[in-house]
Amino acid sequence: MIALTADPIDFSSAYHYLQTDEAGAIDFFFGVVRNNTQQRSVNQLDYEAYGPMAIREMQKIADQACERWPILKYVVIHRTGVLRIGEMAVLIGVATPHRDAAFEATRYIIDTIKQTVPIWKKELFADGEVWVNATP
Amino acid sequence: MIALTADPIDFSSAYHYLQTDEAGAIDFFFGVVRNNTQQRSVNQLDYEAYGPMAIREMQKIADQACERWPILKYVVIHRTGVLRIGEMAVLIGVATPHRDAAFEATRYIIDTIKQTVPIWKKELFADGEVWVNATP
Amino acid sequence: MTQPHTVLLFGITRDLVGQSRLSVPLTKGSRVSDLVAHLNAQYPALTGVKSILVAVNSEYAEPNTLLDPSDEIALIPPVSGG
Amino acid sequence: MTQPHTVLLFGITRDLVGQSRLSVPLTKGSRVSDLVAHLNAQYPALTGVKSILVAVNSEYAEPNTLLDPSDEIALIPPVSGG
Repeated sequence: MIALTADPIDFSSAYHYLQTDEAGAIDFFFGVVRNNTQQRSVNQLDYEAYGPMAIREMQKIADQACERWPILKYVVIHRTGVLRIGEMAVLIGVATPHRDAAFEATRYIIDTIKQTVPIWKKELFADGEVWVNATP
Repeated sequence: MIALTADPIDFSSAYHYLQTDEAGAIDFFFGVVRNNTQQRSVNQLDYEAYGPMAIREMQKIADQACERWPILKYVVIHRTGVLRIGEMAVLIGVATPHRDAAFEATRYIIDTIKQTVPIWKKELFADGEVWVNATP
Repeated sequence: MTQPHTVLLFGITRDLVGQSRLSVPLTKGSRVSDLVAHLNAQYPALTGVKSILVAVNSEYAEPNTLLDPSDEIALIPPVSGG
Repeated sequence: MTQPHTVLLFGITRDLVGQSRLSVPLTKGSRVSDLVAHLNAQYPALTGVKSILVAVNSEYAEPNTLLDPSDEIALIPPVSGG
Protein backbone atom coordinates (compact mmCIF):
# COMPACT_ATOMS: atom_id res chain seq x y z
CA MET A 1 0.00 0.00 0.00
CA ILE A 2 1.30 3.42 -1.03
CA ALA A 3 -0.31 6.65 0.09
CA LEU A 4 0.13 10.38 0.30
CA THR A 5 -2.16 11.97 2.83
CA ALA A 6 -2.92 15.34 4.33
CA ASP A 7 -4.41 13.60 7.39
CA PRO A 8 -2.53 12.25 10.38
CA ILE A 9 -1.02 8.85 9.63
CA ASP A 10 -2.87 6.01 11.32
CA PHE A 11 -0.19 3.50 12.23
CA SER A 12 -2.65 1.17 13.89
CA SER A 13 -4.45 0.49 10.62
CA ALA A 14 -1.06 0.22 8.90
CA TYR A 15 -0.10 -2.49 11.38
CA HIS A 16 -3.31 -4.40 10.83
CA TYR A 17 -2.90 -4.11 7.09
CA LEU A 18 0.55 -5.75 7.33
CA GLN A 19 -0.62 -8.78 9.26
CA THR A 20 -0.49 -12.05 7.41
CA ASP A 21 -0.04 -15.60 8.63
CA GLU A 22 3.35 -16.08 6.94
CA ALA A 23 4.86 -12.97 8.56
CA GLY A 24 7.39 -13.59 11.32
CA ALA A 25 8.86 -10.09 11.35
CA ILE A 26 7.48 -6.62 10.87
CA ASP A 27 9.70 -3.56 10.81
CA PHE A 28 8.27 -0.08 11.02
CA PHE A 29 10.07 3.18 10.48
CA PHE A 30 8.48 6.46 11.49
CA GLY A 31 9.95 9.78 10.45
CA VAL A 32 8.84 12.32 13.02
CA VAL A 33 9.09 16.12 13.15
CA ARG A 34 11.75 16.95 15.69
CA ASN A 35 12.27 20.23 17.44
CA ASN A 36 15.60 21.25 15.98
CA THR A 37 17.89 21.08 12.99
CA GLN A 38 21.51 22.16 12.95
CA GLN A 39 21.08 23.87 16.33
CA ARG A 40 18.15 25.91 15.11
CA SER A 41 14.79 25.59 16.84
CA VAL A 42 12.05 24.31 14.54
CA ASN A 43 8.41 25.22 15.12
CA GLN A 44 6.85 23.16 12.36
CA LEU A 45 7.50 21.66 8.95
CA ASP A 46 5.52 22.18 5.78
CA TYR A 47 5.59 19.22 3.39
CA GLU A 48 4.67 19.68 -0.23
CA ALA A 49 4.46 16.91 -2.83
CA TYR A 50 4.12 16.63 -6.56
CA GLY A 51 1.38 14.12 -5.89
CA PRO A 52 1.03 11.87 -8.95
CA MET A 53 4.78 11.64 -9.46
CA ALA A 54 5.45 11.10 -5.75
CA ILE A 55 3.05 8.15 -5.70
CA ARG A 56 4.67 6.75 -8.80
CA GLU A 57 8.19 7.06 -7.42
CA MET A 58 7.18 5.51 -4.10
CA GLN A 59 5.57 2.64 -5.98
CA LYS A 60 8.78 2.09 -7.97
CA ILE A 61 10.80 1.95 -4.77
CA ALA A 62 8.40 -0.53 -3.21
CA ASP A 63 8.50 -2.66 -6.36
CA GLN A 64 12.30 -2.66 -6.30
CA ALA A 65 12.26 -3.71 -2.66
CA CYS A 66 9.85 -6.54 -3.48
CA GLU A 67 12.28 -7.79 -6.11
CA ARG A 68 15.18 -7.80 -3.67
CA TRP A 69 13.55 -9.16 -0.51
CA PRO A 70 10.78 -11.69 0.19
CA ILE A 71 8.24 -9.07 1.21
CA LEU A 72 4.81 -10.35 2.14
CA LYS A 73 3.20 -6.94 2.57
CA TYR A 74 4.36 -3.36 2.78
CA VAL A 75 2.94 0.02 3.57
CA VAL A 76 4.43 3.39 2.67
CA ILE A 77 2.58 6.52 3.76
CA HIS A 78 3.86 10.07 3.45
CA ARG A 79 2.14 13.03 5.01
CA THR A 80 1.75 16.44 3.37
CA GLY A 81 0.93 19.87 4.75
CA VAL A 82 1.96 21.60 7.94
CA LEU A 83 3.17 19.26 10.69
CA ARG A 84 3.93 20.13 14.26
CA ILE A 85 6.69 18.70 16.41
CA GLY A 86 6.04 15.06 17.24
CA GLU A 87 3.81 14.43 14.24
CA MET A 88 4.60 11.56 11.90
CA ALA A 89 5.80 12.65 8.46
CA VAL A 90 6.40 9.23 6.98
CA LEU A 91 5.64 5.63 7.89
CA ILE A 92 7.27 2.60 6.27
CA GLY A 93 6.21 -0.88 7.30
CA VAL A 94 7.42 -4.19 5.90
CA ALA A 95 6.32 -7.72 6.79
CA THR A 96 8.60 -10.65 5.92
CA PRO A 97 9.04 -14.23 7.11
CA HIS A 98 12.37 -13.41 8.86
CA ARG A 99 13.75 -10.25 10.39
CA ASP A 100 16.85 -9.55 8.28
CA ALA A 101 14.76 -8.81 5.22
CA ALA A 102 12.30 -6.64 7.15
CA PHE A 103 15.07 -4.40 8.47
CA GLU A 104 16.93 -4.19 5.18
CA ALA A 105 13.87 -3.50 3.05
CA THR A 106 12.51 -0.85 5.42
CA ARG A 107 15.80 0.93 5.42
CA TYR A 108 16.16 0.71 1.67
CA ILE A 109 12.71 2.21 1.20
CA ILE A 110 13.21 5.19 3.51
CA ASP A 111 16.73 5.87 2.22
CA THR A 112 15.55 5.83 -1.39
CA ILE A 113 12.44 7.90 -0.70
CA LYS A 114 14.70 10.63 0.60
CA GLN A 115 16.69 10.56 -2.64
CA THR A 116 14.11 10.36 -5.40
CA VAL A 117 10.53 11.11 -4.35
CA PRO A 118 9.35 14.63 -5.26
CA ILE A 119 8.42 15.81 -1.80
CA TRP A 120 9.84 18.98 -0.30
CA LYS A 121 9.91 20.21 3.22
CA LYS A 122 10.18 23.73 4.48
CA GLU A 123 11.39 24.30 8.00
CA LEU A 124 9.53 27.04 9.81
CA PHE A 125 11.65 28.70 12.50
CA ALA A 126 10.73 31.40 14.95
CA ASP A 127 12.69 33.82 12.76
CA GLY A 128 12.19 32.60 9.21
CA GLU A 129 11.83 29.60 6.97
CA VAL A 130 13.97 27.53 4.63
CA TRP A 131 13.40 24.85 2.02
CA VAL A 132 15.53 21.96 3.25
CA ASN A 133 18.51 21.04 1.10
CA ALA A 134 17.49 23.41 -1.72
CA THR A 135 20.41 25.82 -1.72
CA PRO A 136 24.16 25.19 -1.45
CA MET B 1 10.98 0.71 29.32
CA ILE B 2 11.49 -3.05 29.68
CA ALA B 3 8.63 -5.46 30.21
CA LEU B 4 7.64 -9.09 30.21
CA THR B 5 3.91 -9.58 29.90
CA ALA B 6 1.37 -12.35 29.61
CA ASP B 7 -1.07 -9.88 28.04
CA PRO B 8 -1.22 -8.85 24.38
CA ILE B 9 1.40 -6.20 23.60
CA ASP B 10 -0.10 -2.75 23.12
CA PHE B 11 2.03 -1.13 20.47
CA SER B 12 -0.04 2.02 20.46
CA SER B 13 0.95 2.86 24.02
CA ALA B 14 4.53 1.86 23.20
CA TYR B 15 4.50 4.39 20.37
CA HIS B 16 3.17 7.13 22.58
CA TYR B 17 5.73 6.31 25.23
CA LEU B 18 8.54 6.79 22.67
CA GLN B 19 7.44 10.23 21.58
CA THR B 20 9.72 13.06 22.54
CA ASP B 21 10.38 16.41 20.91
CA GLU B 22 13.99 15.61 20.02
CA ALA B 23 13.06 12.39 18.17
CA GLY B 24 13.31 12.51 14.39
CA ALA B 25 13.25 8.75 13.84
CA ILE B 26 11.49 5.85 15.48
CA ASP B 27 12.13 2.26 14.49
CA PHE B 28 9.88 -0.54 15.64
CA PHE B 29 10.49 -4.23 15.29
CA PHE B 30 7.69 -6.71 15.90
CA GLY B 31 8.35 -10.42 16.14
CA VAL B 32 5.14 -12.17 15.17
CA VAL B 33 4.06 -15.82 15.35
CA ARG B 34 4.06 -17.14 11.82
CA ASN B 35 2.31 -20.20 10.52
CA ASN B 36 5.26 -22.37 9.64
CA THR B 37 8.83 -23.27 10.49
CA GLN B 38 11.08 -25.44 8.38
CA GLN B 39 8.13 -26.55 6.25
CA ARG B 40 6.15 -27.68 9.28
CA SER B 41 2.81 -26.11 10.03
CA VAL B 42 2.71 -24.29 13.38
CA ASN B 43 -0.52 -23.94 15.33
CA GLN B 44 0.77 -21.84 18.20
CA LEU B 45 3.85 -21.03 20.24
CA ASP B 46 4.29 -21.27 23.98
CA TYR B 47 6.79 -18.77 25.41
CA GLU B 48 8.28 -19.35 28.84
CA ALA B 49 10.63 -16.97 30.64
CA TYR B 50 12.85 -17.02 33.69
CA GLY B 51 11.27 -13.73 34.60
CA PRO B 52 13.66 -11.86 36.92
CA MET B 53 16.70 -12.86 34.89
CA ALA B 54 15.00 -12.14 31.56
CA ILE B 55 14.18 -8.60 32.71
CA ARG B 56 17.74 -8.15 33.90
CA GLU B 57 19.27 -9.38 30.65
CA MET B 58 16.94 -7.23 28.57
CA GLN B 59 17.89 -4.23 30.69
CA LYS B 60 21.58 -4.96 30.11
CA ILE B 61 21.04 -5.08 26.36
CA ALA B 62 19.12 -1.81 26.40
CA ASP B 63 21.86 -0.21 28.50
CA GLN B 64 24.52 -1.40 26.05
CA ALA B 65 22.50 0.04 23.17
CA CYS B 66 22.21 3.37 24.99
CA GLU B 67 25.98 3.47 25.32
CA ARG B 68 26.51 2.85 21.62
CA TRP B 69 23.79 5.01 20.09
CA PRO B 70 22.16 8.35 21.00
CA ILE B 71 18.91 6.79 22.13
CA LEU B 72 16.28 9.18 23.43
CA LYS B 73 13.80 6.53 24.51
CA TYR B 74 13.37 2.82 24.03
CA VAL B 75 10.81 0.17 24.73
CA VAL B 76 11.38 -3.58 24.86
CA ILE B 77 8.39 -5.82 25.57
CA HIS B 78 8.39 -9.61 25.41
CA ARG B 79 5.26 -11.66 25.64
CA THR B 80 4.94 -14.95 27.54
CA GLY B 81 2.42 -17.77 27.38
CA VAL B 82 0.57 -19.37 24.50
CA LEU B 83 0.43 -17.21 21.36
CA ARG B 84 -1.57 -17.86 18.26
CA ILE B 85 -0.52 -17.12 14.68
CA GLY B 86 -0.35 -13.38 14.03
CA GLU B 87 0.16 -12.44 17.67
CA MET B 88 3.08 -10.27 18.63
CA ALA B 89 5.77 -12.07 20.64
CA VAL B 90 8.22 -9.20 20.99
CA LEU B 91 8.23 -5.46 20.36
CA ILE B 92 11.36 -3.30 20.22
CA GLY B 93 11.04 0.43 19.70
CA VAL B 94 13.83 3.00 19.61
CA ALA B 95 13.59 6.78 19.22
CA THR B 96 16.66 8.72 18.10
CA PRO B 97 17.35 12.10 16.49
CA HIS B 98 18.34 10.48 13.16
CA ARG B 99 17.37 7.26 11.47
CA ASP B 100 20.67 5.38 11.22
CA ALA B 101 20.89 4.97 14.97
CA ALA B 102 17.25 3.93 15.29
CA PHE B 103 17.68 1.10 12.79
CA GLU B 104 21.01 -0.06 14.17
CA ALA B 105 19.97 -0.01 17.81
CA THR B 106 16.69 -1.80 17.16
CA ARG B 107 18.47 -4.51 15.27
CA TYR B 108 21.15 -4.85 17.92
CA ILE B 109 18.54 -5.23 20.62
CA ILE B 110 16.49 -7.93 18.88
CA ASP B 111 19.59 -9.83 17.72
CA THR B 112 21.06 -9.84 21.22
CA ILE B 113 17.78 -10.72 22.90
CA LYS B 114 17.69 -13.85 20.81
CA GLN B 115 21.17 -14.79 22.01
CA THR B 116 21.15 -14.12 25.75
CA VAL B 117 17.71 -13.58 27.29
CA PRO B 118 16.35 -16.64 29.15
CA ILE B 119 13.14 -17.06 27.22
CA TRP B 120 12.21 -20.31 25.53
CA LYS B 121 9.65 -21.09 22.93
CA LYS B 122 7.93 -24.34 22.21
CA GLU B 123 6.38 -24.86 18.82
CA LEU B 124 3.07 -26.63 18.92
CA PHE B 125 2.36 -28.54 15.73
CA ALA B 126 -0.69 -30.52 14.73
CA ASP B 127 1.32 -33.69 15.46
CA GLY B 128 3.60 -32.79 18.34
CA GLU B 129 5.69 -30.10 19.95
CA VAL B 130 9.32 -29.10 20.15
CA TRP B 131 11.43 -26.69 22.21
CA VAL B 132 13.06 -24.50 19.59
CA ASN B 133 16.82 -24.81 19.24
CA ALA B 134 17.14 -27.05 22.31
CA THR B 135 18.45 -30.23 20.74
CA PRO B 136 21.12 -30.80 18.08
CA MET C 1 7.03 29.90 -34.10
CA THR C 2 6.71 28.84 -30.48
CA GLN C 3 4.22 26.66 -28.67
CA PRO C 4 3.15 27.04 -25.02
CA HIS C 5 4.43 24.35 -22.63
CA THR C 6 2.97 24.06 -19.16
CA VAL C 7 5.54 23.79 -16.38
CA LEU C 8 4.61 22.96 -12.78
CA LEU C 9 6.65 24.47 -9.96
CA PHE C 10 7.08 23.24 -6.41
CA GLY C 11 8.93 24.19 -3.27
CA ILE C 12 11.73 26.66 -3.65
CA THR C 13 11.29 27.01 -7.42
CA ARG C 14 7.67 28.08 -6.95
CA ASP C 15 8.70 30.56 -4.27
CA LEU C 16 11.47 32.03 -6.44
CA VAL C 17 9.27 32.33 -9.54
CA GLY C 18 6.20 33.36 -7.56
CA GLN C 19 3.87 31.04 -9.47
CA SER C 20 3.00 27.36 -9.25
CA ARG C 21 2.46 27.02 -12.98
CA LEU C 22 4.12 28.68 -15.94
CA SER C 23 3.32 28.68 -19.61
CA VAL C 24 6.67 28.63 -21.39
CA PRO C 25 6.91 29.32 -25.12
CA LEU C 26 9.30 26.88 -26.79
CA THR C 27 10.00 26.20 -30.45
CA LYS C 28 9.03 22.81 -31.86
CA GLY C 29 11.73 20.24 -31.19
CA SER C 30 12.84 21.84 -27.93
CA ARG C 31 14.45 19.63 -25.33
CA VAL C 32 14.63 19.66 -21.54
CA SER C 33 17.96 21.50 -21.71
CA ASP C 34 16.35 24.26 -23.82
CA LEU C 35 13.57 24.68 -21.26
CA VAL C 36 16.09 24.95 -18.43
CA ALA C 37 18.14 27.53 -20.33
CA HIS C 38 15.00 29.52 -21.06
CA LEU C 39 13.89 29.51 -17.42
CA ASN C 40 17.33 30.32 -16.05
CA ALA C 41 17.48 33.33 -18.38
CA GLN C 42 14.00 34.53 -17.44
CA TYR C 43 14.29 33.77 -13.70
CA PRO C 44 17.98 34.11 -12.78
CA ALA C 45 17.16 33.34 -9.13
CA LEU C 46 16.63 29.71 -10.17
CA THR C 47 20.36 29.34 -10.75
CA GLY C 48 20.82 29.68 -6.99
CA VAL C 49 19.08 26.38 -6.39
CA LYS C 50 21.47 23.51 -5.69
CA SER C 51 20.13 21.45 -8.60
CA ILE C 52 16.95 21.34 -10.64
CA LEU C 53 15.82 18.23 -12.46
CA VAL C 54 12.92 18.10 -14.88
CA ALA C 55 10.11 15.56 -14.88
CA VAL C 56 8.07 14.90 -17.99
CA ASN C 57 4.74 13.16 -17.47
CA SER C 58 5.73 12.24 -13.91
CA GLU C 59 9.04 10.65 -14.86
CA TYR C 60 12.52 12.07 -14.43
CA ALA C 61 13.72 13.22 -17.86
CA GLU C 62 17.18 13.60 -19.40
CA PRO C 63 18.53 16.92 -20.71
CA ASN C 64 18.02 15.71 -24.27
CA THR C 65 14.43 14.53 -23.78
CA LEU C 66 12.17 16.10 -26.43
CA LEU C 67 9.26 18.16 -25.16
CA ASP C 68 5.76 18.25 -26.54
CA PRO C 69 3.08 20.84 -25.68
CA SER C 70 0.87 18.01 -24.40
CA ASP C 71 3.48 16.95 -21.83
CA GLU C 72 3.07 17.65 -18.14
CA ILE C 73 6.42 19.18 -17.29
CA ALA C 74 7.62 19.87 -13.74
CA LEU C 75 10.75 21.33 -12.20
CA ILE C 76 12.13 19.15 -9.42
CA PRO C 77 14.41 21.02 -7.01
CA PRO C 78 16.37 18.89 -4.49
CA VAL C 79 13.87 16.63 -2.77
CA SER C 80 13.65 16.54 1.02
CA GLY C 81 10.85 14.17 1.92
CA GLY C 82 10.90 11.70 4.77
CA MET D 1 28.21 -33.68 54.53
CA THR D 2 26.00 -32.18 51.81
CA GLN D 3 23.79 -29.13 51.73
CA PRO D 4 20.60 -28.74 49.65
CA HIS D 5 20.81 -26.31 46.70
CA THR D 6 17.67 -25.18 44.94
CA VAL D 7 17.82 -25.38 41.14
CA LEU D 8 15.14 -23.90 38.88
CA LEU D 9 14.33 -25.63 35.61
CA PHE D 10 12.77 -24.18 32.47
CA GLY D 11 11.80 -25.30 29.01
CA ILE D 12 13.26 -28.55 27.81
CA THR D 13 15.22 -29.18 31.01
CA ARG D 14 12.03 -29.01 33.06
CA ASP D 15 10.29 -31.35 30.66
CA LEU D 16 13.16 -33.85 30.76
CA VAL D 17 13.47 -33.81 34.53
CA GLY D 18 9.72 -33.61 35.10
CA GLN D 19 9.99 -30.91 37.76
CA SER D 20 10.39 -27.14 37.71
CA ARG D 21 12.48 -27.06 40.88
CA LEU D 22 15.01 -29.51 42.28
CA SER D 23 16.77 -29.70 45.60
CA VAL D 24 20.28 -30.90 44.82
CA PRO D 25 22.60 -32.08 47.62
CA LEU D 26 26.11 -30.69 47.10
CA THR D 27 29.12 -30.69 49.37
CA LYS D 28 30.39 -27.36 50.68
CA GLY D 29 32.69 -25.70 48.17
CA SER D 30 30.92 -27.18 45.16
CA ARG D 31 31.11 -25.29 41.89
CA VAL D 32 28.82 -24.94 38.89
CA SER D 33 30.71 -27.73 37.12
CA ASP D 34 30.04 -30.07 40.06
CA LEU D 35 26.33 -29.30 39.92
CA VAL D 36 26.23 -30.02 36.18
CA ALA D 37 28.09 -33.31 36.64
CA HIS D 38 25.69 -34.29 39.41
CA LEU D 39 22.60 -33.52 37.34
CA ASN D 40 23.92 -35.22 34.21
CA ALA D 41 24.55 -38.35 36.25
CA GLN D 42 21.13 -38.29 37.86
CA TYR D 43 19.21 -37.22 34.73
CA PRO D 44 21.11 -38.60 31.73
CA ALA D 45 18.48 -37.20 29.36
CA LEU D 46 19.90 -33.73 30.08
CA THR D 47 23.02 -34.62 28.11
CA GLY D 48 20.86 -34.65 24.96
CA VAL D 49 20.29 -30.91 25.23
CA LYS D 50 22.45 -28.86 22.85
CA SER D 51 23.98 -26.85 25.68
CA ILE D 52 23.05 -25.97 29.24
CA LEU D 53 24.36 -22.90 30.99
CA VAL D 54 23.89 -22.14 34.66
CA ALA D 55 22.68 -18.88 36.15
CA VAL D 56 23.41 -17.97 39.74
CA ASN D 57 21.27 -15.22 41.24
CA SER D 58 20.01 -14.24 37.78
CA GLU D 59 23.46 -13.88 36.24
CA TYR D 60 25.21 -16.27 33.87
CA ALA D 61 27.87 -18.13 35.86
CA GLU D 62 31.17 -19.76 34.90
CA PRO D 63 31.92 -23.48 35.44
CA ASN D 64 34.20 -22.59 38.35
CA THR D 65 31.71 -20.28 40.10
CA LEU D 66 31.30 -21.36 43.75
CA LEU D 67 27.79 -22.26 44.86
CA ASP D 68 26.14 -21.41 48.15
CA PRO D 69 22.90 -22.92 49.48
CA SER D 70 21.41 -19.41 49.57
CA ASP D 71 21.95 -18.91 45.83
CA GLU D 72 19.10 -19.01 43.34
CA ILE D 73 20.46 -21.41 40.75
CA ALA D 74 18.85 -22.01 37.35
CA LEU D 75 19.64 -24.21 34.37
CA ILE D 76 19.55 -22.25 31.11
CA PRO D 77 19.05 -24.45 28.05
CA PRO D 78 19.51 -22.76 24.62
CA VAL D 79 17.35 -19.65 24.61
CA SER D 80 14.84 -19.05 21.83
CA GLY D 81 13.02 -15.84 22.63
CA GLY D 82 12.02 -13.22 20.11
